[in-house]
Amino acid sequence: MIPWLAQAPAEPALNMWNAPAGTPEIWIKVGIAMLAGFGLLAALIAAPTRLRRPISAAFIFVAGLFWVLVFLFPKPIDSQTPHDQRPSGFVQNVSFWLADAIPVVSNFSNILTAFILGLGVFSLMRIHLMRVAKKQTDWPFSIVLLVSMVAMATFGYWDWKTRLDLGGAKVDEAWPLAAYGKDLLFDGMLQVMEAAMFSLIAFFILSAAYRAFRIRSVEATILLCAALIAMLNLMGAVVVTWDGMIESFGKDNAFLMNFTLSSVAGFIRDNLQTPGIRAIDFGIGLGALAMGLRLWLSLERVGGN
Amino acid sequence: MANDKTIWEKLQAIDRRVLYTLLMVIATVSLFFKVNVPTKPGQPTKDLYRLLVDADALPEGSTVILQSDWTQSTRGESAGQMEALLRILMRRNIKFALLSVADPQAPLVARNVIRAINLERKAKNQREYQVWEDYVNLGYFPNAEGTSNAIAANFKTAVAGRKETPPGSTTPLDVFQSPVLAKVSKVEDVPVYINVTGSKTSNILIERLGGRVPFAALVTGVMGPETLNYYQSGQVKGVAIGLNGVAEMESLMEKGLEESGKPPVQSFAGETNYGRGMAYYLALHTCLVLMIVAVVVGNVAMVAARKKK
Amino acid sequence: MQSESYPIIKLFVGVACTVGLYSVLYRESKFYRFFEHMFLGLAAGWAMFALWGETLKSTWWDRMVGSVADEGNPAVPGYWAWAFLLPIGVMAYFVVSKKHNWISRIPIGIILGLWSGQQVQVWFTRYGPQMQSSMKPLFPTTWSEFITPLQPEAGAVYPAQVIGNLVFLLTLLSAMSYFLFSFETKSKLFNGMTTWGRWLLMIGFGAIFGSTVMTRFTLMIDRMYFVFIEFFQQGLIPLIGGR
Amino acid sequence: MDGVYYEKGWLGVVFTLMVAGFILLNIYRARKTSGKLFIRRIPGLNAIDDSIGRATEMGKPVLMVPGIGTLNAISVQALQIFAYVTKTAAKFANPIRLCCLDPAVYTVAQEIIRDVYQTEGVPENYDPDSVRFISDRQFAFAAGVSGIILRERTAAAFLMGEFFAESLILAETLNSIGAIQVACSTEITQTPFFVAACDYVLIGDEFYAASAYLSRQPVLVGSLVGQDWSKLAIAATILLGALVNSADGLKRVPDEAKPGETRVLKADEKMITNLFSPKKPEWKPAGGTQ
Repeated sequence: MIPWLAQAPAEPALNMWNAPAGTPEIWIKVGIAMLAGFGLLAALIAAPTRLRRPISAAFIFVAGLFWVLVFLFPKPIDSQTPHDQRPSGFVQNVSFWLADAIPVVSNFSNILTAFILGLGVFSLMRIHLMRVAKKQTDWPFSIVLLVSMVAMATFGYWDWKTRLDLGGAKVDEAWPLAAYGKDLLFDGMLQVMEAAMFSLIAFFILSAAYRAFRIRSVEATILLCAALIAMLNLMGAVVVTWDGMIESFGKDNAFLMNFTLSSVAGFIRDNLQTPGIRAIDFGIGLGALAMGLRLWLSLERVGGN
Repeated sequence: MANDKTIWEKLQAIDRRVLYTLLMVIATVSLFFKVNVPTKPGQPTKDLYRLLVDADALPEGSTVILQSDWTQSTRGESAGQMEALLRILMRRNIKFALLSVADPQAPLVARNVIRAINLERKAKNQREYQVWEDYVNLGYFPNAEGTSNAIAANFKTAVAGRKETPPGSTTPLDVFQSPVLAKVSKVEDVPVYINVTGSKTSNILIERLGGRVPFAALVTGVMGPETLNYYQSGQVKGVAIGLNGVAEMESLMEKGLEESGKPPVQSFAGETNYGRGMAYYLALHTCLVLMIVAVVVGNVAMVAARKKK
Repeated sequence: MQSESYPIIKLFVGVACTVGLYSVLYRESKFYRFFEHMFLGLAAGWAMFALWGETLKSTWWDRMVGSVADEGNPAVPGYWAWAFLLPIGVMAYFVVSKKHNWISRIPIGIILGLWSGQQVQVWFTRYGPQMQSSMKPLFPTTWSEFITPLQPEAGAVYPAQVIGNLVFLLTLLSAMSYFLFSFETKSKLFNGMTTWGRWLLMIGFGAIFGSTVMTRFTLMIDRMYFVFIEFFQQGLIPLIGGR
Repeated sequence: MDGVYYEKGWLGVVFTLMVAGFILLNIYRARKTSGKLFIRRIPGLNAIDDSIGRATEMGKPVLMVPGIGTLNAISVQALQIFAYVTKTAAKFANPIRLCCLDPAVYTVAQEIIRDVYQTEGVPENYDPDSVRFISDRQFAFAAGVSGIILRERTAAAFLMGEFFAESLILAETLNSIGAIQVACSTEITQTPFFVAACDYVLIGDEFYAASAYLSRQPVLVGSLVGQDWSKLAIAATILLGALVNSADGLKRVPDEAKPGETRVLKADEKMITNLFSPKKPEWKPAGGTQ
């Protein structure tokens, strides 16, 4: 079947779906495709109101259909079979085509999300530019935000460009200004701040535990005991001491061995925690599947009205 | 007595900031003591160690896929895991193809760890790991689900077009020309698929790989319970969980592994085995003690206060 | 070559950022606000870069226009059909329009559709094995010993294990029964089961809480290591001639 | 099919189709009975109105966070619940803050919230800045939202969706200013923290039940019933499988290795194993071509 999105770059045979890079041909084809796409957009703008729901429903359905087919359609055992050795016939072709298409289709969502990211950044800029313009509370901080945003974007691209032109290895030797800027802003600040924010949880977990783990209700008490055992089992020193004590009573006594901290924690984990998680997980999985079905078949409306 | 009633009530409501300060001080102070805290490796870690070091499970010189999905933000646990893992792989001359799906920075972070371990080997004048010869960096792939799907369906096309520059050369070549991936075209071709992750990419992989290749995971403590779930159902062959996992790995590397009914697994005694794991392990203990004490105090105070009423 | 003084400067800046964010533990202040906004700005700036540099360029543009041959690498033709993704992405921006905001539902719909379809595809891959592994044997195969011996016979199921398996199964079922929403029953057994289910869930939660504490503390310890060992002990003290 | 294809194991396909069937069938049933199917009370949800009411009294905004997942059913589900919350808030002209991490989610949120204000007949009260894109990086997002919480002193907060590590940062920050919190994470690893730090917590798929419970839309109610049927089916399958496995465990077959002796079944000889994880057949391309 037709590799219309380069499903199988294994054989770059030229056909109507592609064109050699750097030639006018590819640019023309891309240009036409873009025009067609925006033509479609224009058509949508003109579309009458009653067609709106069916149109968006159709898009959702087709998008979902791909994965459903991948699931239901017979799958080739070895999707890497060279094309000349592949069995012919409609069913086989379709199944191999699906298998080849997976790596391609997998990218759609995050390409689209990337296009949409502009919206988010735009709203961020709008809010803060307004603040500065209207001198609202904290407007100086909005300036800080905008400046660091511009700085990071600039150095990001600059460094990226230099690496493309000179090659990464050269840049790592020469360390031009771009490299300094990007390294300081990204590695030196952004990444460190993320780690710092992440580590704040340690403090919150302490205060939360101190507040919540009180033997007030049955539930709180159970929570408390389970957590204590789990925490003790995290401390190698404690485990070794406790288990050592047990073993001192009789190393080959199978019954006693059930009371080593690791076995107790293990028992809780395997026979109480695992099934508990699994039960929740079944529910969540079903919920997701059900919601997926409802969205795919447009049974559920996304949005208020 | 009026005033110890107030004490009990005070102890029931210690100010957050007091607890925070205590935690910070205790953690910092413990870092300055170098102690090898004893450990008792759990079965998941033992299985992981066996999977990585046992010659039958992972023959010398074979290639593994190493998916590194962590960055600065989980450095505390993941870095230790990565270091321990790389020490083992390099000592056993296991080639590895490095890739990441979680974060664009992950490959860079991973490369820094490789560099660090290489320096360590250089200092001991052992052979340094060469890019292209011993490992290739396939780089970052956006969209975890999609990539895992693609890799499971067809590894070769999933990572097609990724290039790496052989030493001495200046022109990047297709990674599949390298000694590392020469014999690999689908995931089934590698003896083990390893994932060092700070997020849930391991779950995604497990779902998509569907047991086509033995899967080993080194995950953060948070992901532990979920991953153990898959370990129970045999979808993961071995797991190291969090700092504990690191400390256990490190002591296994020091002492080797003896299990009843299974062949013993070698140790790497005499090498640098204790690393970041042990460096942090004492602090972890003291912090946990603080937490337990805080909880106990809170409860005792509550009960005592009730008694008074 | 990187300048000598750069690493310590970088460390210092990093420490400053860490302290800045930590200050929120005491209270929200202008100091924290400064670093918070800087943080958000840097993140947004990086997003603006990563948008092209790390996503679109490699996963979209290069595939669309292809690449010419250079030493060792064959030319890859471009596939023009990729071009359609741009207009579709642009449709999302119609959300700001009062009149045509419905058009934004098309890219949204495609993303949701793909996700939904995948649910169908992965559901059993994920839950099948979990079901399978929950089917633990409920009859002992041997009565030679009640408690599992330290060297158990291969493939044998001991009475003690069976008890464990029963606990497992009962936990699973009662926990699942807690999540039945559409059944109205006066049956004592069922309601008892759901209550038990909730308590058993709490055990699981407690255990998760406990094991999660490790990660959280470790990351904090790591930050302390960064500030006090990497910066002060290894960076600053040698610099000011201390030893 | 001529040895070219995976024996994917018919069970997976059949089971999935069965579950889908249950859900669709019950949606159909519910539509006929116009949603008059029973749903049990879900405690956390009754708190929604109270907490909004309190926020109104204090004249403080209501905070909503649809998790930090990408655009998928979970975030959409969260937004559906938030639509209900917003409806109530709009009645009292109470300010809201909806903070998003994923730009696509942000897009949907904008549309939904604007819709709500329109259907409530107060489009003029809709403030485009009330739905915000904070950052697409997890911890920058956490820092930003914490900032908003501490500065604007939100009185009520709804944390629902895919939450990861940031869950506790938000929950404790909210707790430190004494805001009422209704929380739920589909990430089981985060639920314990919500349980410890929040006032009301929805566990697991109570989250999916929520919008059915709130809106009583036939489609949602029906699908919820369908999910319950599927849960029962899963439970039954597990019980049955356990019994079959036990029976297989007792079986003994003649041992090939030691003639005259018997042995227990190997894993791949057990019925359940073959049903759930059938072996992948060998196939050489050359042989397979027709």
